[in-house]
Amino acid sequence: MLAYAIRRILLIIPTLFAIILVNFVIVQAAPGGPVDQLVAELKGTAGNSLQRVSGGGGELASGTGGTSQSRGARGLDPTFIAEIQKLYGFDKPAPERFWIMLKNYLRFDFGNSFYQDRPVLRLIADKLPVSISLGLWTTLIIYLISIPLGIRKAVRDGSSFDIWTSAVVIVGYAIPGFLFAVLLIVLFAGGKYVSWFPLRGLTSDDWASFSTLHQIGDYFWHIALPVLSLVIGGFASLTMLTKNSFLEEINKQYVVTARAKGLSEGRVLYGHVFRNAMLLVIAGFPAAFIGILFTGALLVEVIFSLDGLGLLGFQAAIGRDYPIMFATVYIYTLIGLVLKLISDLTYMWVDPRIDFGTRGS
Amino acid sequence: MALLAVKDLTIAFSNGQSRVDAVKGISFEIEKGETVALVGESGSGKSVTALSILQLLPYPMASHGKGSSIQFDGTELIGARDSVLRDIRGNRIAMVFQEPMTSLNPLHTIEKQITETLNLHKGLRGAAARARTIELLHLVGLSEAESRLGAYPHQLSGGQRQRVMIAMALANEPDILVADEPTTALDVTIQAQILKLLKDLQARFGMALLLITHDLTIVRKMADRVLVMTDGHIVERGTTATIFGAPQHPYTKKLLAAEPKGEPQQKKEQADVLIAAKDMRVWFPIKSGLLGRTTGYVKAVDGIDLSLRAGETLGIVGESGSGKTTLGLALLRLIDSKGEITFDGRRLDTMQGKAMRPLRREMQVVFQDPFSSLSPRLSIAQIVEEGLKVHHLGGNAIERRREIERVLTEVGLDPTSADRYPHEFSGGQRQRVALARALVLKPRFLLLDEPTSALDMSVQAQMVELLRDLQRRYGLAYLFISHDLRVVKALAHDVMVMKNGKVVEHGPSAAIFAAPQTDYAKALMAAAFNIETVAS
Amino acid sequence: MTPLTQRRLANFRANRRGYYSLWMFLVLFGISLCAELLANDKPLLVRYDGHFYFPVVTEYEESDFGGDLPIPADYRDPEMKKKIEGQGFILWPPIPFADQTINYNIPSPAPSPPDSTDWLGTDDQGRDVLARLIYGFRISVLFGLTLTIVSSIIGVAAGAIQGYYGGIIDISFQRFMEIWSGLPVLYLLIILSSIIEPNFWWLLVIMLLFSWMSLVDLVRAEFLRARNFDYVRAARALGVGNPTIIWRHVLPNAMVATLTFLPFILNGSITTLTSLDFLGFGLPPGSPSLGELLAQGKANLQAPWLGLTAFFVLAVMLSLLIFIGEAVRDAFDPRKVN
Amino acid sequence: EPRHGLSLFGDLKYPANFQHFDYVNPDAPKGGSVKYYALGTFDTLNPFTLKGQAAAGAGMQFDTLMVSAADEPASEYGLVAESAEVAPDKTWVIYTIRPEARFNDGSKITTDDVIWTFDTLKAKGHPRYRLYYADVLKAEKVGERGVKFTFKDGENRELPSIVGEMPVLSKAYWEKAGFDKTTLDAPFGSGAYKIQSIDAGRSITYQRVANYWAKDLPVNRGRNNFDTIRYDYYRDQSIALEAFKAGQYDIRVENVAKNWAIGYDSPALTAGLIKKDEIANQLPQGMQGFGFNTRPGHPFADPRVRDALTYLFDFEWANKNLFFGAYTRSHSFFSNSELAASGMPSADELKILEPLKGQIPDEAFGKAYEPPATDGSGNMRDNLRIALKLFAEAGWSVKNGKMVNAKGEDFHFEFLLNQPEFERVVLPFAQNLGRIGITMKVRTVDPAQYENRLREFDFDMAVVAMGESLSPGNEQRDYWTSASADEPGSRNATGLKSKAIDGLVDLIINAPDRDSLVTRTHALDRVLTWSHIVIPNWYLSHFRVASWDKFARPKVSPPYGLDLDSWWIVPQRAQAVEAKKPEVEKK
Ligand SMILES: Nc1ncnc2c1ncn2[C@@H]1O[C@H](COP(=O)(O)OP(=O)(O)OP(=O)(O)O)[C@@H](O)[C@H]1O
Ligand SMILES: Nc1ncnc2c1ncn2[C@@H]1O[C@H](COP(=O)(O)OP(=O)(O)OP(=O)(O)O)[C@@H](O)[C@H]1O
Ligand SMILES: [Mg+2]
Ligand SMILES: [Mg+2]
Repeated sequence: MLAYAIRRILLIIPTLFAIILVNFVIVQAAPGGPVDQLVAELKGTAGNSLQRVSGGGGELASGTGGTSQSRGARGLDPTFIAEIQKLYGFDKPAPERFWIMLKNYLRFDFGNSFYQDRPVLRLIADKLPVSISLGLWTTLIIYLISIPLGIRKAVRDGSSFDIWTSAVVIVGYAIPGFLFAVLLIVLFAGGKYVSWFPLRGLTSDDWASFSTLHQIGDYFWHIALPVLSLVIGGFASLTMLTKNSFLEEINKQYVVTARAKGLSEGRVLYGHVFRNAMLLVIAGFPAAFIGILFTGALLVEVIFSLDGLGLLGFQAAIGRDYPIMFATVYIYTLIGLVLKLISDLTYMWVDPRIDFGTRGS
Repeated sequence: MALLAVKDLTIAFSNGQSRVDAVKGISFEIEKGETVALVGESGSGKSVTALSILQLLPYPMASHGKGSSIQFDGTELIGARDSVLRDIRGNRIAMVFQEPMTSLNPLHTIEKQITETLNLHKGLRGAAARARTIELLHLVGLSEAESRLGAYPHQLSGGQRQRVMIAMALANEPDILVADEPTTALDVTIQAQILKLLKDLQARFGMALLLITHDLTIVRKMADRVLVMTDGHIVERGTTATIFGAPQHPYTKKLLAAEPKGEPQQKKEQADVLIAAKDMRVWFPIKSGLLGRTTGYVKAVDGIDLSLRAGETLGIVGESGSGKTTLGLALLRLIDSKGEITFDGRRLDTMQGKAMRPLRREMQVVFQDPFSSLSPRLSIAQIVEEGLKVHHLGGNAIERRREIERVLTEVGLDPTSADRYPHEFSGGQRQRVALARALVLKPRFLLLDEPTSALDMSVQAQMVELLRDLQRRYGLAYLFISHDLRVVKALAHDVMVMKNGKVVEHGPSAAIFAAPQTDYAKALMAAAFNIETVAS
Repeated sequence: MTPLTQRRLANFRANRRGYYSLWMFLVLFGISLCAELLANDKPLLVRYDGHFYFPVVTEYEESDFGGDLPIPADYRDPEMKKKIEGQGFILWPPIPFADQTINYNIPSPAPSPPDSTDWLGTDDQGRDVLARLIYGFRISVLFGLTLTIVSSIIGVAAGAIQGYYGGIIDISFQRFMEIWSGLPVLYLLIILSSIIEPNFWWLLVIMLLFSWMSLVDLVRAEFLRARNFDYVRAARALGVGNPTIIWRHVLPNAMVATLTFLPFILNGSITTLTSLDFLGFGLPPGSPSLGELLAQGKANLQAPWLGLTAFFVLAVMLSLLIFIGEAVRDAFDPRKVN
Repeated sequence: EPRHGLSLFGDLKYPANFQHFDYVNPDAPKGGSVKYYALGTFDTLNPFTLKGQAAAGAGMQFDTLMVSAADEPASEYGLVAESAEVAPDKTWVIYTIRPEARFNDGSKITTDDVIWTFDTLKAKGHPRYRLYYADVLKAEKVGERGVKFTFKDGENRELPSIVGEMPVLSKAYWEKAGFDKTTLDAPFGSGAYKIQSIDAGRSITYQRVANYWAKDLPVNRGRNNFDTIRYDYYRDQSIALEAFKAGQYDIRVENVAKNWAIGYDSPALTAGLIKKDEIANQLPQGMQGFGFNTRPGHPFADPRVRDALTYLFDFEWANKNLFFGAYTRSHSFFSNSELAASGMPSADELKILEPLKGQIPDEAFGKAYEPPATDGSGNMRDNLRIALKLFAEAGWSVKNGKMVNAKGEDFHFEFLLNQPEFERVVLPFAQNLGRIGITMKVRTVDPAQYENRLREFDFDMAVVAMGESLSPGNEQRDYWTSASADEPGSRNATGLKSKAIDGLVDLIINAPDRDSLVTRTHALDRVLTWSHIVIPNWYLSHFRVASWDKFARPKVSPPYGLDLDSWWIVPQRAQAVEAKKPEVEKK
């Protein structure tokens, strides 16, 4: 097992290299780059990248009206464009740029964003509170509700409890997250109905001046709606997975043995069936968490005006902010690879019969 | 008032399609301190009766008839509330399941499984619980108990698992112990030890014992009263002496008469060596720590040579955990091993997986734990048919079906139940399914790992007869692993005695049975002998 | 039919919810398959000047009905309508709009609320929501079903092979998948969309390239566990080949994740379809799909009938699929009690 | 000679001793606070560099040399500069700094600061400045308080005013703080407001400078009335709208017709707490339209085909059913301004056009262009008929439901979009085209790719927007000339190539005075519109401003801008709003 773990850790290196290389090549091969982006901005034709998700662009294309914009509308001569290219380091050939990047990455130096004059790591660190808040609470709530619910549904398979809970979680899942988020805002934070919850941000403006208790309260008050809108769709699959996994196990002989010991139903389920049934769920936990942390929350971040990693990554991708993109790919991949290793090792911990040796000859 | 009173108990199973009446109205009582033996045909409903006492049947599928009643100490158990049952289960009534292999939680260490009961009913925790666990394991004859506490069920031999099961049941010194074939996987020495332990407990605490077994020797030795079941009815009851002395019912008579008898037929000396092994070794690493470093080995098979000719039977006996199963599986290359294996002149140990496949037809196996060796989602017809399909035998589907039904009948199963899932059978029936699966291929070499442990005497005799017949007709070679020395005696030409992964004695069976050389073999024979003396 | 199959069927049927769900799903899908007869801007039948015409099947010129322009007849054109009805009659489908038909006579600016002509209102371009729903359901379900089935087959196979064989196959395939999933899909799409013009089949292929991975890890975990079971060893002792062991012995006992996630994958693929739109890689703009309806719902909060319709259809579909999935699970559960 | 203001054409509306602009209330009460919203986020308070996204309103902190008047087309009056002197040949301008000009830390604004600002902006500032000041060769001190900006040549009349818009930064401060990095430390400038507090990325609050040196200058009188100005950041437009209705901020300029029509419905609106104002302006709206790529390889070389397609865009229906009737159809490239041609050409215009006869469409000599109209019912048989006729003239006819030419090739093209919102406008158009057998595919792509394809002119049809200022000049070259047609990235997206137009553009650039500029622009407009290079879209001739009813604004609205700085708070009304808010909310 140790040997296996070491081998896997070593394999991370070539994997990571390959991913970075592939990303580097493909991303730069895509039409449109930061230079186009800047040119569009200078010409006044650039749209807001968020418009894509947030909508709300008008019927008037950007570029009409106003005086000052049209002044910049003079032709951009090629030397000027060359200058911008140099600004972004595109005057060097791609292999050289890749080589430099690689060297820096080994030292965990990810450079600065093209558009925001800050180290990428700092940017990422800045977004972590939001992402972790959303990810942590969402994951926690989903797991804490779905698993017991799934178990209960398995025990009472086919009962009316089973049916109506299925209906509820399915409806929750089918509600499009962003619609729900907007709905929550309109209902509970907009001007039309009630304004019980804040519209934006992770904390109040004067948060720093609150007492600790008040601060905690304020924090939860702020994340209540975002977390709710993330959570609502998350129950269904996990609940159903738990239910089905349990149904698979619940009739096995060892469960009868456990009952014969006089264990309460709860202890039979949680003490005995759980571990057997939960291989998938437990092993999937790290991946699920990282998914929610890094990708799942874009729309919710946008709608609740929260600055998280989802938004950062999306804007970087749309705006072709290569340093952020590559750095996030690098970091996420690294975390992902490590998590995958951990989850594989979890398999062995959950079920000692599992190994990764060759079989089938 | 009786401690346990079963009245008009009926049990039926329905699976939507069909309905099986497993128990058709039985009544019996057990008094404090009494041992009642429940004997009978395989599939007659013994196990389900036992299960129904603790209300452990798969309920909506299983059901009790109207007038059924099970009263324990005045409490009605059928339909009792969960809390009532919980108090009784594992505490006042404990149970040893028929198939210990599948009855343990595969993901819990044996320590955890035993301490759990202690903790639950006695509130024992930590060191106290651990000490008691070790004590229990010693009591049931698991010698290196301390070092095996952290083992998972799959790391134990069949007999070891069975003893864990017994230890678990005895942990709380119950008022009634329902023991369903508690010693099938145990060698005679250990068996004797366990039986003695049970007697002890009965004497000390007045524990009542409902003993379900096929082993009439044990019944004779242990039971105060005997109930004989067949086809869901209790057909005869009485004190042990009367039943054995003057059986009334034809079935009882048949049962008592049906001891496996006879001798293996003369072997043909000139036959070729079919399977041979040289210096076989199987060492299981013992891992410890979070990173799983190997700190030692369980030398399950440690340098064993053997050879077996066509038409011959080699019996392997030896203490539980001595490596018999491991040796057998290694021989068939179902687990990795070191050492040379030849089959029919061909080296198996160096052979690639694909090349092995055609050979599999010629070498078959009946696993010690039939239940877990049957795919849970296949019907037994499919299970038996599979080998035929894989090796393109048996013609078309209709012919194959005929063949399946023939084999099933041969092993004494009702062909109309061929479309049921394995879990819908009794232990003995499953064992015969496993045998049918092997036999249908007409192999040349057959590894039989405790193939008769769950069979009642009459069926057992029938099976022995069948095996002998096949050997005579087709020159089959058997590697026969069993604790039941009488069956070994009835079948084996040669006998190999194993202990701790090594062979301690090897020779013609007549010689070994008559005059064992080593102390270990002597003890083994003596134990078997001893029980017999008790009986007679 | 073997008795076992009969028993499974009976088990399936015994799960009433699942059984009826299957029927309902089939009926809905069947209806959407004949969308053209149900919702169309071409009449089913026209009688003009003593002759019968079948515009749903054949395209007629305006001149066939006395129109003056040399173009295909547009039966919704008031002038054409008048011409034809003067000398015959028009038999319209129950919903006289096709997916792309614009209802020019909406009472209020689009999206207009439900009324007697547009039963579910119109979308933000004045198109009948019900008509689009019928067509969109067809595209979405066809797309989703194909994608789900194919990607599940690939994913399950990949997971099964990795988990069952383990060792070097597992290790190398896993690394391959890590790299593959590390591909910048967004950019691949952008590159692709600058080379090819996306359509239904391209989209299917592209999505397939990545969607198959969702099940692999789960199936692999199940196989890693199940390959140790005794019955697998028993099958090997019978001489059963590895593929058969995988298929017959391990897979049926390692289907929990797959069976659970299939409905979700299907639903997911319906919505991802829209997220591709903005990259210029969705279905061509204007194509009806449930995802597009959802997007409209988001952009037009003031028109709840859009979002609600999409939500309702998705919820119903997901429920049906999950219930069907449960019934299938029951059918294959040997210990299932009805 | 030095003057108190600058105008492109010499005449200034306000005399040297003017007291205040006409569009302010000089007695507007000061005080109160106002909240605006901003979209996205910010990460720097330095708005002058490429790096980072500057906070909204960051420019308010920095006074410029001159301030433009919102009621004159192209005039600026001195702020930091006391006077400006433009060389007769327009090759330089000298700004004289006011002696009393101060930064907010009390230090004097010197010529040094101005020169340093210019050099720094050009060298290290946002590339935009390099573009603006490309033809400004140098800035140097002349005399005691003068700074002379020398231009490459006198060709660009606008350069003096462009330089006049330059902010003046404190050399001492920025040299210490470092100019070219992003910062969240509040810088100091010389403006009316300074930063009070920031909450990085979420909101920024400005505070009126109490002893602002220029508060009594005529250009500032009656303006800068709020004590504090705050911008709250939102990521999502629709949420921002909700926030407005919830009273989270005060004033909002709306750019979506649908929102304007129904998006503000709320108890507060019903109760009259929210006011919706449409404030008319005369800002030239340029031209937005579906641009034809007339280059070879695209099917739009023939102007008759382009004309025909124009008949198939049903603006009236779209305006009624998609835009709530909010927009006006564009019929000129200089809509909503005096620069737009109208009626029959005047004699002066004819004088310009006459020599070009034969090179320009004949219609240019007739009435000004009016795009084809419909009755808005969606029934457009008449237009179809005309379009078919035009197509027939161009050699296209409908066969088997397809528009084909003599060679049997069918007519199809792609519409390239980057704003998904436009699909609803474009798709009905595609339907109309479909009726006469033309296939128009719509492709929506991501912005970077869109920009890239537009730069390479790799599109058939796209939404083009040509912004125009009140004083068209050099930029017209980039818009219309043959040279720019082949230059990747130019704004001549449609690929216009005409000697005649090249000449007209030169005439405009060299216009000696305002009148001739207007005449020449009319002439160009006539030629452009009749060349059918776009299917004209629409424009909006007013600002849509929604506000909570706490504000008052001057009686006169400036025609060329929305000067929110001249609004003020009416305390009683503010109190009334606050008092009624909770009550309305309950409902
Ligand atoms: N779940 C079930 N569904 C249907 N039939 C069942 C089920 N479980 C047991 N049976 C049937 O009930 C009968 C009694 O089974 P039981 O296990 O009690 O037999 P047994 O007397 O213990 O036999 P053995 O000695 O072989 O263990 C058998 O015929 C068996 O096939
Ligand atoms: N996977 C394993 N890991 C570690 N130890 C194992 C493993 N499998 C078996 N053993 C050990 O190897 C020894 C031999 O086991 P085996 O099953 O061969 O015994 P056996 O002779 O068949 O016993 P029984 O009669 O009880 O079935 C036992 O001590 C057992 O605990
Ligand atoms: Mg039994
Ligand atoms: Mg064994």
